[in-house]
Amino acid sequence: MHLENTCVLSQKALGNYRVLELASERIAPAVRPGQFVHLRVPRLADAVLRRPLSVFRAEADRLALLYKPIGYGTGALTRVQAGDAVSLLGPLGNGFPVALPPDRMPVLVAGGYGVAPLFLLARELPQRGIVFAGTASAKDILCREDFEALGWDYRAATEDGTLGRQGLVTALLDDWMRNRPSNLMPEFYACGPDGMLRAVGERAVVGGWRAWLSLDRHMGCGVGACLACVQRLRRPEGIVWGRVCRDGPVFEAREIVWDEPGETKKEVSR
Amino acid sequence: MHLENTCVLSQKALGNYRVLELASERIAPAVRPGQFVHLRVPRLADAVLRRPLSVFRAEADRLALLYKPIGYGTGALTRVQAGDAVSLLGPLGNGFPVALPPDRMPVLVAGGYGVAPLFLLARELPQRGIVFAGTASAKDILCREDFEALGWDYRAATEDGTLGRQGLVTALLDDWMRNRPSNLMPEFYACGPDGMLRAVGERAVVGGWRAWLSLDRHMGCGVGACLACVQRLRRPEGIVWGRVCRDGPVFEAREIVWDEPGETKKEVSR
Amino acid sequence: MKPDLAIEIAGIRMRNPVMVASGTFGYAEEYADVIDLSRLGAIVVKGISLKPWSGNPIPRLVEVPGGLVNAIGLQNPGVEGFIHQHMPFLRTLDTPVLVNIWGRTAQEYAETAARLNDVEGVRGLEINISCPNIKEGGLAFGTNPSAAADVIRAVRARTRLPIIPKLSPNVSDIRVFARVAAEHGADAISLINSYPAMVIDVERRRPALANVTGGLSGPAIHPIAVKLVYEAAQATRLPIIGMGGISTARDALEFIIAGASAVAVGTATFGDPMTALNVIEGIETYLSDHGFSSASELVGALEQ
Amino acid sequence: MKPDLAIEIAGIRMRNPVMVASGTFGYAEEYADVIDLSRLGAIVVKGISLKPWSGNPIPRLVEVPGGLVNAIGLQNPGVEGFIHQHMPFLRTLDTPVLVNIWGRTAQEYAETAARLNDVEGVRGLEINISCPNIKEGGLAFGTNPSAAADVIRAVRARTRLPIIPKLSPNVSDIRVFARVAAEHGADAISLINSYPAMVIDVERRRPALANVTGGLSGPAIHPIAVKLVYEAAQATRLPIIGMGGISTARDALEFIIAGASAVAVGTATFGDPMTALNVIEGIETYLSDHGFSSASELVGALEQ
Ligand SMILES: Cc1cc2nc3c(=O)[nH]c(=O)nc-3n(C[C@H](O)[C@H](O)[C@H](O)COP(=O)(O)OP(=O)(O)OC[C@H]3O[C@@H](n4cnc5c(N)ncnc54)[C@H](O)[C@@H]3O)c2cc1C
Ligand SMILES: Cc1cc2nc3c(=O)[nH]c(=O)nc-3n(C[C@H](O)[C@H](O)[C@H](O)COP(=O)(O)OP(=O)(O)OC[C@H]3O[C@@H](n4cnc5c(N)ncnc54)[C@H](O)[C@@H]3O)c2cc1C
Ligand SMILES: Cc1cc2nc3c(=O)[nH]c(=O)nc-3n(C[C@H](O)[C@H](O)[C@H](O)COP(=O)(O)O)c2cc1C
Ligand SMILES: Cc1cc2nc3c(=O)[nH]c(=O)nc-3n(C[C@H](O)[C@H](O)[C@H](O)COP(=O)(O)O)c2cc1C
Ligand code: FES
Ligand code: FES
Repeated sequence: MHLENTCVLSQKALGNYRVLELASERIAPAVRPGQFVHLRVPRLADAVLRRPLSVFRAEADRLALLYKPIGYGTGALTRVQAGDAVSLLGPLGNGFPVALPPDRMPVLVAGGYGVAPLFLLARELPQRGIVFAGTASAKDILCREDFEALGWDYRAATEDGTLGRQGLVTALLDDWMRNRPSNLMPEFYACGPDGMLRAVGERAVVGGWRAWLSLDRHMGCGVGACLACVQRLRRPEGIVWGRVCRDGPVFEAREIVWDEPGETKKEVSR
Repeated sequence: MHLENTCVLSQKALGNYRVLELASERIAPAVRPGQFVHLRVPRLADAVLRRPLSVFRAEADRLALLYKPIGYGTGALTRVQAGDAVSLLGPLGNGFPVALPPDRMPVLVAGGYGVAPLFLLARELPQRGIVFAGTASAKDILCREDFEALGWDYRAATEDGTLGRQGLVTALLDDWMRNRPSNLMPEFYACGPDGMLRAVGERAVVGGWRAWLSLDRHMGCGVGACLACVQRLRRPEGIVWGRVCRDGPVFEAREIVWDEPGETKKEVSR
Repeated sequence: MKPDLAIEIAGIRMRNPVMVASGTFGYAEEYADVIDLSRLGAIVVKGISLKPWSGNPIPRLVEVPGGLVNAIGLQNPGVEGFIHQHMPFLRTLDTPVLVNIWGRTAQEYAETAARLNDVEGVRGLEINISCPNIKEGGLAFGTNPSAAADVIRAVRARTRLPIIPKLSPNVSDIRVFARVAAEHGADAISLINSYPAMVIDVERRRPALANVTGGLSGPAIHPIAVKLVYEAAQATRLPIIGMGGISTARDALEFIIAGASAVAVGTATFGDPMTALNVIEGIETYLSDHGFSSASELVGALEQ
Repeated sequence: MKPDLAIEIAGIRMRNPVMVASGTFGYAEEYADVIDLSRLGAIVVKGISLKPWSGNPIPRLVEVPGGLVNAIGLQNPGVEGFIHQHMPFLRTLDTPVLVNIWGRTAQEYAETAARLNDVEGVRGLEINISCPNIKEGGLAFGTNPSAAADVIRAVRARTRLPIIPKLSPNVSDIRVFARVAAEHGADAISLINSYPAMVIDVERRRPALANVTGGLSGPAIHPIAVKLVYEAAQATRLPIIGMGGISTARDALEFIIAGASAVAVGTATFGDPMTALNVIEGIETYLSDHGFSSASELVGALEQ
């Protein structure tokens, strides 16, 4: 983990998203797929927190972030320009496991910005597979060509039907699962909203496969110190709090104890 | 008084100062010399107050401010660029009286940014006279050519001696006063630090002349509502609080009740 | 259909729930050039006392991140001066005018209230028992339940106008003071006043304010104020006027959802005089967008 | 000549007066990669209780202008868990470690304190009687002088370590609590904890935090904290650790000039992990620039 003053190389629109490229000598070369950086939005004097963003691309001396301007911080981030200094803390989190037995087929499921960490993963997994990307609308469907250029099969679903199948990405996934060759052993990697992750996880558990789910939780410190980003996990010693920023953001589906509707008291054994 | 969204036309350095030119259709044509605007520094989310700045130049559809970046707000103001929107409240305050009997000679005394309101005044006074400008150093001496082009005699004093006479501007003024033609009747107009204003005012009172002093006080609202910027004044009804933003910033020397060192309780009759 | 913004508090009908807070809007005439005063829900004027009061020496105000600390010290021309100098203008407005009053003794409060009783154009009294900036009275009443009760009772005895005690945030349990207000005849309560605070000029190693301490207002105190309004709303059925750090409609909506029937905009007016009007528009938009037919439906609409 | 930054508080010698605040620095190992821990004045670890405690549901934290509101709810592995999981690392540091403790009864505080008595590497106890985020205990002790006295006395009776009660800002008169601390055997006091606050998600009309209310920290509370430290310093000769909203050296200097012997950086570490180190440097520069030969000379150096 480093605290690095990076320099903005470029910022470009990509559909409804933006790609921010930063010169980074210390963080970039250390990044593994699924890890994130905690970014301080410059000149936002009244914002005390950094913003967590997954690493989308990483090279020896630069990295790129793919983000959607959805609020105060990401909105202000659109105004940074080439040459601006941006402080990053990273790489943070555990990231996705990249070792994969040769008989497994990687199945990536991305909701919204979830393509960012999965794209980095797609480059590093030992075998190619299939990507399911689900978003609100065609303008949110990202990186199709990039995945295809890497040899991945890319399928899209949009909620408004403007591109690919209309509906949720999990429906698309289910269709494909039903028709897949019976000897195909999927290994899931997913990043997106909780509902989607949970659905992917359930399918994996039912089928007896593994699903690596990257959670999105509001964060304070990003390094495990503040205990803001906790998630209940099933561990040998009982139900425990994991810190999404440090123990995650990636957990295997079986570990995650999802909240049940109406549940208020969260029991954990320590 | 208007609340106007103005548009930055240009921003340029001038010595240690900056000149900010703004397109203004409502405020600019209404400005009188010595009035000021209350400016909201854009994108300074944690600053709740505007900043008062004197109008330096005003035309039918534009005005210019001359300011020194000395702190948080003025520092951030240096980053605004042509095309940015800047909210102004103005014109504010009473301004200098411009009617002047023909037998009087206007004597302007400027400390620091004080040249800004005095330059606007210099254009509008019925007769020309002499300007004394005092600053820390040569780089702060502003607008000499502009005053001279208008027909004013311009004399400078710098504290470090890098330009004009070394020392305080009041010393320069005193020299001149000693040697002036005895029939010359000065009328003083001054803007600068309290010490300078007080010195000018004392000379005027002793000599039986008038001195119009523009005060600088920290402000909240700028319109007379918050009572932050008060100054004790001598009025027929007794000692009263005047509001520098609304009743001033210009007061005649005899009106002002200066604070005495060590004085803590400020008695006013209402 | 446009939602109905009108509300009634303490018998005072307002066209919308957005007021301007005492001390930040002078006597309204100061802002008349730039704001259409007839669009405001109500106007609360600067605190008035029985006799003229000269307030504190300068500096009286200092900016801090997300707010300002003021120690104006309640300068005002006294109730007579106020009536003669300012009521003629205020009376011309068709926006309800509330007079904020303070005193050094319960007696002074009561006499000031009595003097305003029959003054045409005065629609209600906000009783400032929470000013952090004067030693005589002010905060001392606001942090002691029995002193607060004395003031409220004394004022109640001498006025027919609606009375709205303005509570201090500087207490461990706001519910106690909300209940005291209700028991002693208040028609509504206002909260919060600015929070006791201090700024030091480190270069000179002196307090930044001549009065040494002052009151913090502005966005910085908003989450504190929302909490106090929420708690007060649990403790009393009196209508609540919520304030503290409102600069957007969302800030105001938080108060209303927490239980305030109306809100007041203070410090934000200095930065943007249009704040109160923008807040009104924002509330209207929110109500339409979320299917509320009136502002009062939203009062206390917090789900848990 | 370089000014001498070293100070001694409650018998604990620190190389400089800048600590990191409880709950914002975990157990220090979390920041070990990016900060040279040996440069800090002292480290205060996350609040520890007798038994493991699971804290509040999420969301536990929400950002507001100039700060954040947290309701972590004191999650911790209990004193045994702490000793086994975290002390081995903390013991390797040559920076003094203070353990922040809390309980639901005075008895629990005392037992936790007693357990830490002979734990190598623990240099002092900060007694949290001011957490706004748990119903059991916490704030209830911090806003009631006799409950505060009970806790302090109980802890004092069971430990040989220096004890530092951490006061709540949510009281009308902080001096009362400063005196209570002094009378019942405290070696120093810390202030302030975060301020009770609430944020409402207006879209969903629900509290933004699962716990409904939380504690406001960050720059927003700085002027409030300075005022309280100043007042406490007038009321007691106990050394004071000042905190609340420090993000620059100037913020820290205000506390010191107001009377704090040391300061702690909390929330600002999240935005910039280097804050504490920058504050140390800034204090050093200030001392040299202003002709002070030591940090302790500046304590309480306010002129009036
Ligand atoms: C591990 C991780 C990786 C992420 N990677 C990406 C990415 O690659 N691209 C991308 O577009 N987004 C990503 N996000 C989400 C991103 O962090 C939020 O969109 C961002 O924080 C929103 O900030 P804001 O100031 O614009 O929103 P606001 O709502 O104005 O922010 C208010 C506060 O809420 C927090 N917040 C709001 N939304 C989220 C959210 N969805 N997740 C976490 N915190 C939130 C903010 O950080 C801030 O503290 C990631 C989140 C996590 C936890
Ligand atoms: C009527 C009037 C006219 C002025 N005209 C000019 C001008 O033409 N050119 C120019 O350079 N300056 C002028 N000033 C001074 C200018 O307002 C301050 O330099 C400016 O407010 C500093 O803001 P800051 O945020 O950079 O300083 P900071 O010190 O960071 O500001 C903190 C607070 O203090 C206030 N403040 C700080 N210094 C002053 C000051 N000297 N006067 C008033 N408030 C201050 C700020 O407004 C702000 O509220 C004028 C002041 C007044 C009252
Ligand atoms: C400059 C100033 C003067 C104030 N004067 C008064 C006053 O006279 N009487 C009063 O009850 N409150 C007074 N207040 C408090 C405000 O009415 C309001 O309660 C407080 O500022 C919180 O709201 P805000 O954060 O929106 O400003 C004053 C506040 C400020 C900033
Ligand atoms: C996320 C978080 C967790 C905290 N946990 C504790 C705690 O366990 N015990 C405690 O005494 N104070 C705790 N605090 C309070 C801080 O130690 C500090 O008193 C407060 O945040 C004010 O300082 P700041 O504004 O610099 O953050 C916590 C604060 C935050 C923001
Ligand atoms: S964000 Fe602080 S522990 Fe995860
Ligand atoms: S600045 Fe508000 S009265 Fe002058």
